[in-house]
Amino acid sequence: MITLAEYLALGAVLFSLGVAGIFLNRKNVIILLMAIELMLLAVNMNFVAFSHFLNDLAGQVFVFFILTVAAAEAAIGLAILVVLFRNLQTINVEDLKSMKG
Amino acid sequence: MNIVMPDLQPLLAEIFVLSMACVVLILDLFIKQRDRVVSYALSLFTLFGGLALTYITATDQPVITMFGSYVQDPMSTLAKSFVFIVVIAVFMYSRPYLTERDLFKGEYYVLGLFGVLGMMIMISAHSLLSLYLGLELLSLSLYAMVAFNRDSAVASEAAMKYFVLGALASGMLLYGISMIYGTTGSLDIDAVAASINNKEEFEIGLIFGLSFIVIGLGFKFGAVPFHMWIPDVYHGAPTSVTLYIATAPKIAAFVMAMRLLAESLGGVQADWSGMLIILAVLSIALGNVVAIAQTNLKRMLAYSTISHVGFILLGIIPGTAEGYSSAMFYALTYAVMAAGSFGTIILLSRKGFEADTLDDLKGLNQRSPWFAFMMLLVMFSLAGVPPMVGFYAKLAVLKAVIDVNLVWLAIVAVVFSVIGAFYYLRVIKLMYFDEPADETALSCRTDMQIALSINGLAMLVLGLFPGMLMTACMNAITL
Amino acid sequence: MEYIYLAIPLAPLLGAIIAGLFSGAIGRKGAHTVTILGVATAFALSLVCLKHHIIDGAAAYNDTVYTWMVSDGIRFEVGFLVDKLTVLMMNVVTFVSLMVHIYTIGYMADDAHNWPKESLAGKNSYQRFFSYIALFTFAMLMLVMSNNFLQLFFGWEAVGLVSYLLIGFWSVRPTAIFANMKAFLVNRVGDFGFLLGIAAIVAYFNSLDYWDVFAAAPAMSDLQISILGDSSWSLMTVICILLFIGAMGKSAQVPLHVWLPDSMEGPTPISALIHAATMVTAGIFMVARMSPLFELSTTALSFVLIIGAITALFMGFLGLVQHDIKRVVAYSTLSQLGYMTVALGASAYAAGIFHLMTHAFFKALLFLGAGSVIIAMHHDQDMRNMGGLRKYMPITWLTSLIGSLALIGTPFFSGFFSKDTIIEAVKHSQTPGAGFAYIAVLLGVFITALYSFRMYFLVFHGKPRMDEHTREHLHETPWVVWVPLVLLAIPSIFAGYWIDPVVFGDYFKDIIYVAPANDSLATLSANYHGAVGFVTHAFHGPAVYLAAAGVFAAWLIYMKNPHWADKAQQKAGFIYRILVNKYYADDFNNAVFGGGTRGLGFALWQLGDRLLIDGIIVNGSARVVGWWAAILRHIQTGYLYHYAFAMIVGLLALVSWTVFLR
Amino acid sequence: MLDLPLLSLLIWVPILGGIAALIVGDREPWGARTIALIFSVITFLLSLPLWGWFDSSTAAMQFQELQPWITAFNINYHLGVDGISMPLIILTTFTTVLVVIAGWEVIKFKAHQYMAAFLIMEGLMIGVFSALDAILFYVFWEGMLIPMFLIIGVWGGPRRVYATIKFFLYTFLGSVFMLIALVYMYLQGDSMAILDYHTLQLGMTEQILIFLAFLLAFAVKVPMFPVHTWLPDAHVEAPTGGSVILAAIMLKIGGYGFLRFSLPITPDAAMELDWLVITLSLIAVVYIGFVAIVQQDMKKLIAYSSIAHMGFVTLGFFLIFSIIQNNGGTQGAVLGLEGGMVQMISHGFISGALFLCVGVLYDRMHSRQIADYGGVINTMPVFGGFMVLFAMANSGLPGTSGFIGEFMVVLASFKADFWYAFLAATTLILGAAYSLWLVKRVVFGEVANDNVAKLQDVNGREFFVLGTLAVAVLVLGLWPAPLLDVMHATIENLLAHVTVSKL
Amino acid sequence: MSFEKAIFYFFSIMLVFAAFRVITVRNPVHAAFNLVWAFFTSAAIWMLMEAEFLAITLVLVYVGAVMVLFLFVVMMLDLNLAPVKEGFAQYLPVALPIAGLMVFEMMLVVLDQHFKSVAAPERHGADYSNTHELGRVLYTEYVYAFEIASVILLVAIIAAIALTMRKRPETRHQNPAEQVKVKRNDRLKVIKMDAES
Repeated sequence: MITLAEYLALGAVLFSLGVAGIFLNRKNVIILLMAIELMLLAVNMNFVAFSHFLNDLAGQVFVFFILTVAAAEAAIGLAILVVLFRNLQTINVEDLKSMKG
Repeated sequence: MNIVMPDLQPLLAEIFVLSMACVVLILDLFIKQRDRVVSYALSLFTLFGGLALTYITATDQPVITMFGSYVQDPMSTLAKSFVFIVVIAVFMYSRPYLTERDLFKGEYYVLGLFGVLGMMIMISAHSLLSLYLGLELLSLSLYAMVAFNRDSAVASEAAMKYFVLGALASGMLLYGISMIYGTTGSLDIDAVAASINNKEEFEIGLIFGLSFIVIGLGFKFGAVPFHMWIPDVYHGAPTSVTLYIATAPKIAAFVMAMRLLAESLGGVQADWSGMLIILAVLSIALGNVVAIAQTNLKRMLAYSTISHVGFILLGIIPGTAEGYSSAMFYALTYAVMAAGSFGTIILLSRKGFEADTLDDLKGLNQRSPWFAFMMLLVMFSLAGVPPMVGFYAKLAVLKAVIDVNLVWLAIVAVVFSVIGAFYYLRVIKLMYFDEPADETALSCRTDMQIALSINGLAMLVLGLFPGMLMTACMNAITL
Repeated sequence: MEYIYLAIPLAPLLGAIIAGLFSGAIGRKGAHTVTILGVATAFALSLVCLKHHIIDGAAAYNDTVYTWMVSDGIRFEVGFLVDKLTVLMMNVVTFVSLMVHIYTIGYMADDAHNWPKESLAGKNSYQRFFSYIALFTFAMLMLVMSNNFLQLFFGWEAVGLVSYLLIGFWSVRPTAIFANMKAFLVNRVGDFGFLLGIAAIVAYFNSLDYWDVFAAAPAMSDLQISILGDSSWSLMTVICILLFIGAMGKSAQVPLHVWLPDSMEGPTPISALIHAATMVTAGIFMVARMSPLFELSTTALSFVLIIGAITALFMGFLGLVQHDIKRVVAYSTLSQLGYMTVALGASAYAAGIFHLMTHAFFKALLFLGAGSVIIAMHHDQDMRNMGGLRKYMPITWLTSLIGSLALIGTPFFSGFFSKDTIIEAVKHSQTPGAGFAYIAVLLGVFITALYSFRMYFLVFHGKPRMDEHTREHLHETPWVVWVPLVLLAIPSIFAGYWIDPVVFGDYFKDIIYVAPANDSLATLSANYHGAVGFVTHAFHGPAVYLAAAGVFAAWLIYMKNPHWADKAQQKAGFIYRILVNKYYADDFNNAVFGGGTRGLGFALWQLGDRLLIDGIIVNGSARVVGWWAAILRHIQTGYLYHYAFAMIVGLLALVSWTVFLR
Repeated sequence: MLDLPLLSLLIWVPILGGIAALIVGDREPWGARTIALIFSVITFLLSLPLWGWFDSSTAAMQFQELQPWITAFNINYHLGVDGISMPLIILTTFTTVLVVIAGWEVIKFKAHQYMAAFLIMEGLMIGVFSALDAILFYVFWEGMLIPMFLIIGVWGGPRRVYATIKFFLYTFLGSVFMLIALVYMYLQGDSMAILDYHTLQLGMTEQILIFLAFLLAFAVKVPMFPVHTWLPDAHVEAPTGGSVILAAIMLKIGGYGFLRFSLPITPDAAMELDWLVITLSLIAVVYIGFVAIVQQDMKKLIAYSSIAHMGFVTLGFFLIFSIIQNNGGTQGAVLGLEGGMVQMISHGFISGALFLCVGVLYDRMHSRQIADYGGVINTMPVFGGFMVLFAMANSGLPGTSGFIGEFMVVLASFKADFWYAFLAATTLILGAAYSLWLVKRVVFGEVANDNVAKLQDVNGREFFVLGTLAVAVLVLGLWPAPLLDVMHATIENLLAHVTVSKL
Repeated sequence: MSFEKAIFYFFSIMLVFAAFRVITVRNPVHAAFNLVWAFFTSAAIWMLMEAEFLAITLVLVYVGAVMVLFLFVVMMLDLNLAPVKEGFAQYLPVALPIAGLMVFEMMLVVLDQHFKSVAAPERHGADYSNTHELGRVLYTEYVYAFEIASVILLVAIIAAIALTMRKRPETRHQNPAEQVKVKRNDRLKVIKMDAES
């Protein structure tokens, strides 16, 4: 029998990977967006697991909405990305440093 | 099972704003640039209407509807009405700025209105789900608004940073929520609170989730070390958008904190107050110190925001009703102050001239004594010098903190606020003691002038008669 | 009677105010009229009081004019205590002052040429001068008539103020304005002690009124107070010495004498007023007034005695080497003050006061005489340019001679009685230090005679040494100048015969208290048989012969063969230099106190305020904050992943906090 | 007495006047000035009944006004005066009139703002003296900084920015600690009324901490020794009027604070730490006296002498305890307290007058350097007379007001300890030294240079201002009784209160 | 080890591996594909938890829409696809401990006894339809959230358009209305000038 802990552990690993992806990635903004998707996936994993073990649908509903929001978020993120590319001709994370201090 | 139609009356304001936003959106497609002012007028009308409806539907007893995911209580009423007021000011200030830069488009107002809607939803969220959705609605609108000036490199860079960090933060918040859900078995705020109060000892997962939630809040507030986005976004975004971000969302963030920490997780106050103390001290210290080194006015105000956030957190830390009300007072008045300060920047700026460096303020007293005076009031209010309202905000917060025997915290706070006073004084010094760098007469519309004057005088008037607002905040906290 | 008492000080004050504030309106004539009227009134009324108290023998009057303030149960009042002592002082003061006033008309007649033409300050200088001296009289009267310490201190300081104004009267002269500041500051040093003395009295008697204090004093006589750690002092000694320090300032006792010679920078009438009547006598009077206190502390008395003796002798020497005619007289004043102080120290208060009186007359006479000479010499004061003035200005010559004779204590002259009494008193005194004092005063007699007649011969005899121009214009001074001389000459001769009641009579009964133990005058009065007897008795003592010797020596050196003087200079070059440099007292003060103060102040300012507090603490902290700001802002690198990293670190911090620390 | 809110009028009339002056603007040069003059005179006249109707037989607060203000914290708009504050209020109104006249045509740049600043300032200062609610007090106390900040900064000298920011931050830092102390006590006693604080029971540690907080706030204002360095800078850079207000009144607020807060609220801590205050005061008297002597800038010199004189105030206030220790009785304590009070009033007159004198010279020669002057009396005899008079008063000459305070305090300090008196009395010498040396170098002597030769004597306006102050100095010096009668009851009540331990 | 557990671990390992690839591969396209893979695997895992509907949605919405969008953007902004991960190594020393510590702490929490001990609910019957259940609550209890979600999507649309849609100035098009409105004076102008002399 798979325990809740195992699902949560899986989610935790995913989450950590997503987080690591964000500050490890020095090159490509798109990969940042993907890392974010990973984090959300991890969260969803948690929710699904909880809702399964609590036998309560609310968790799954929440996941449903998270998916929706994530989609919207991705859309906007990509839009910003496009604007950014138009202005800077690059999406290198290292080049986003005109403001500091 | 049979479904009863939920009572929609409390939601009137939200429904109104939503529908009007759509109206503006559609109408805006069909009007020419020169009568774009129509959508401006409509959005203002929306806000006034929303304000009116909020008051019409106000009740002094909490009303929970929409199957427990929406609540209307004094706090929501007060917070919403301030959001409306502040955003009205914001829209008024933004207009000349946008027109001068050919940004005077409907999208700004539509997104602004959706942002307002998002804040309203956050404010009267009664379940973690609606809270999250409201937050996202707000954030998405803000991301878009920051990048709104498409031809500005800094703006898009700021937007990207804001977006990535924001997403990261909301991811963490979600993780926290999931933990809360897992340990309490519910998303409804009351249920969460109840189940926490029933626990005799809290499993680690709960506190674990709590820390993630604190991070989510810290980001929304902009508390150190989750403040990194603030300077860059304030700096990069068009001033009108900075104005928007810097003001109303702080109120929403405060209420969100109330809903999450005070109402749902009040049971584990001991834990989150410990975390908040760290954030608060760091914010006050770093914000005030680093602001001194700034030459860009917007960045300076950004850091000052961080320090003020620290003060708002101070009010939340004690976990007492006085504390909450003081923090609320602080958040509300701070929103007004910030509106005034950024409004002045817009006032000074003109086409091709952002007026966002400190030196652009030089000799303002000779160019326009009246607005120099308004800025003076705002600055002293931010510095917390009586008789401006900023002082009473600090006073209330300090009182709450000392009340729970955190005198050392109060001392740290005031010492750093003295350090902080320096850079506010420097602004006044530039306005009053220096010779003007450029003599160009200030060109700005009457509506903005009136709004800004009211805004500035509010510092003084609220300062002379803070009693009403304080009482309102007292009553708003129903714990 | 109250009104008379009140009128006496107010009359000169009124004159002063009118002459001072409305100088422009009333003009020179008006100015000297009102002031002289004022002083004359004061003098006349003083005479009335004299009659009232001495002839009619009225009881001492002690009453309050008005209450200055009340605090903590202590009444701070302005009031008069008029008894025989006061009356005596009042008359001396007003009389001399009146003389000086009249004399001034002549002396200041052409004051204008002492001022630069364009100077507006010189415009009404004449009126202002009269206003000042009248004010001086007022201040002194307030001092002597006071019945409490507050008013005493008031008069005390007021006298100092006016002397400040008068010494610096010619404010365009650097020397003058240096001298007046010096005078004021040195006096302040004295007042410093005086104020502490008063404070001590208030602290232990809780009253400022003379009589209350005197009444309570004996009870306190053996009260010990500890000042420095455990060393305990007799309260009375402390009080008396502190008070006497004040007296040293005003009465120019060593080492606070330095201001007096410089005060010659003022116009001559001032010198007369300061030296004879008003300022310097204040100290003597005060000590006499406080006799009930001083008698309770032998320590204090011998302190007084020794200081007085030193002053009497060593200031006399300085008179020998001066060439400025006024300075010679000035130093003679110093040494005479020394005599008075010695008398006080020997508990011969009466003698002290008596000498004060006689001295007032002949010293005023000498000064005015000198002034008259100076007028004649067109304000040249150097005796080396004088000589043989006898035939040009007979009245001045005669009066000056009288003055000198009185000063050196020629029998039958006023000075003789007073001074000889002092010498005798010291001889019989048991107070520690009396022996030294006796030697000092005896030598003093010789020295006095020597320098007095040195001056006399140099000025009035020998061949004229002034230039042609001056010689032609030499003539007797106008009547306003010589009349006062004559009027002063009279008492200089005859005042001495008043010794009978004043010193040996019961004139000062219940006014001056002398402890039987050290009542030296009593022993004197035992074998006192009238003035003449006193004189004859004197010839058994050395004093008279010393005086004669002094005169003879002066004649020998400065008349017979003047080159001796120069030879003496070369012979005793070292001593001469010391004397010429006034024992280097001034240089010492300038170097140590003047320079020290400025140095210390500068050091404290630069190191304490500028460097330590402002530089390091205040601006330093500001700099530190700025520095931190400059550092911390670099946290905001601008790199997205650093921002994210910061958030993660924050997250980890909170999580670890929950996981481990909780 | 007829029943009208005198204190409120005193506070708000000038503030309204200031607003009026702002509205009039500087289109008409005389407009704002006239308004300022009218309002300040009205305020002065309004303040006279305060003295007239004052019942000096009681220590109770008089002319009280009580309105709920911030009900949430039960903070009230509570005004009232007693024998301590009333004279200070009259001093304020009096001085402001003179300042307005003194600045009449001297101020060219934005005269209306200048006048407005001073009127508002006046209102706030009166508020400080009459506030009986801690927060109200604090509001006025801090609010004062704003106009003063602007006065120094806008109309000040070359280093005005440094000076004014230094002034502001110094005072601000001092007062925030006081704020914390106030809030703390509010939470103990659940009342913001100062009079309730007086009766609030506090433990020793609490008292010590509160006392230190207050000490910091008031010591900066007074200013006392280590925290005094803002004063010389502020004075030197401030315009004449600013210096006058600063010296004549603002410094007094610190002293007032000691009487109103430190002593009655934390008597035991005061007893515990009086050595500290006394030491600092004596340092102020001696150390600062020496520093003053060597100043080359007239205003700096006067500023330092102000610090030294205020040293007497604090000394007088804190002698109580050592007097009680050494003599058992309180005999002499009142002397010290009242001496301090009188010293404050008289210093208000004298320092104000001296700064006005410097102003008169500065307006003509635009230099404050002593070296640039000399022999002024030859061209300005009347002015010279005034200057000498005030210098003498500054050096504590009997017959002038400067004498009384020092005299009383020295008398009292002898009761406490010989050496206190000894050190305090050195002011007799030091004070004379710096005052007279100043006079010698500036007023007396030969005409130093052509600029001095060109000087014009005081005009009617300046004569009026200086003359009025001269009269005040002399009258107070010759008959201080009325002033003391007013404060007796209050001071004695205060003493009685302080001598009772709260532990 | 039960069959179920085996499936779970199989997919988990694949999922973790895919996720790891997502953040480590140099080429964004590869990253995207790895992400798709990760979604598929997690969908499978959700199946184990009877969240069929969500599993489907994940595949449809994400793989079908979002990832396509990603790829689209990647292609649109023709990025130079050879960014060698220089520097990646030198950040690892910092990053790995952080990540490791994070994983460790999270494990510490989630492997807490409390979570282990939660009893797994028994399976629903065959007639149970997750979709049906979700649908029912979605339009009743969660209608409010549903509305908000719709608004969010609307905002996303607006934002995307507002940010990316731009009129190209170089595209020329004629406007008949203008052409009709034209007056003579717009075309030619008669100037008076005096004759040469």
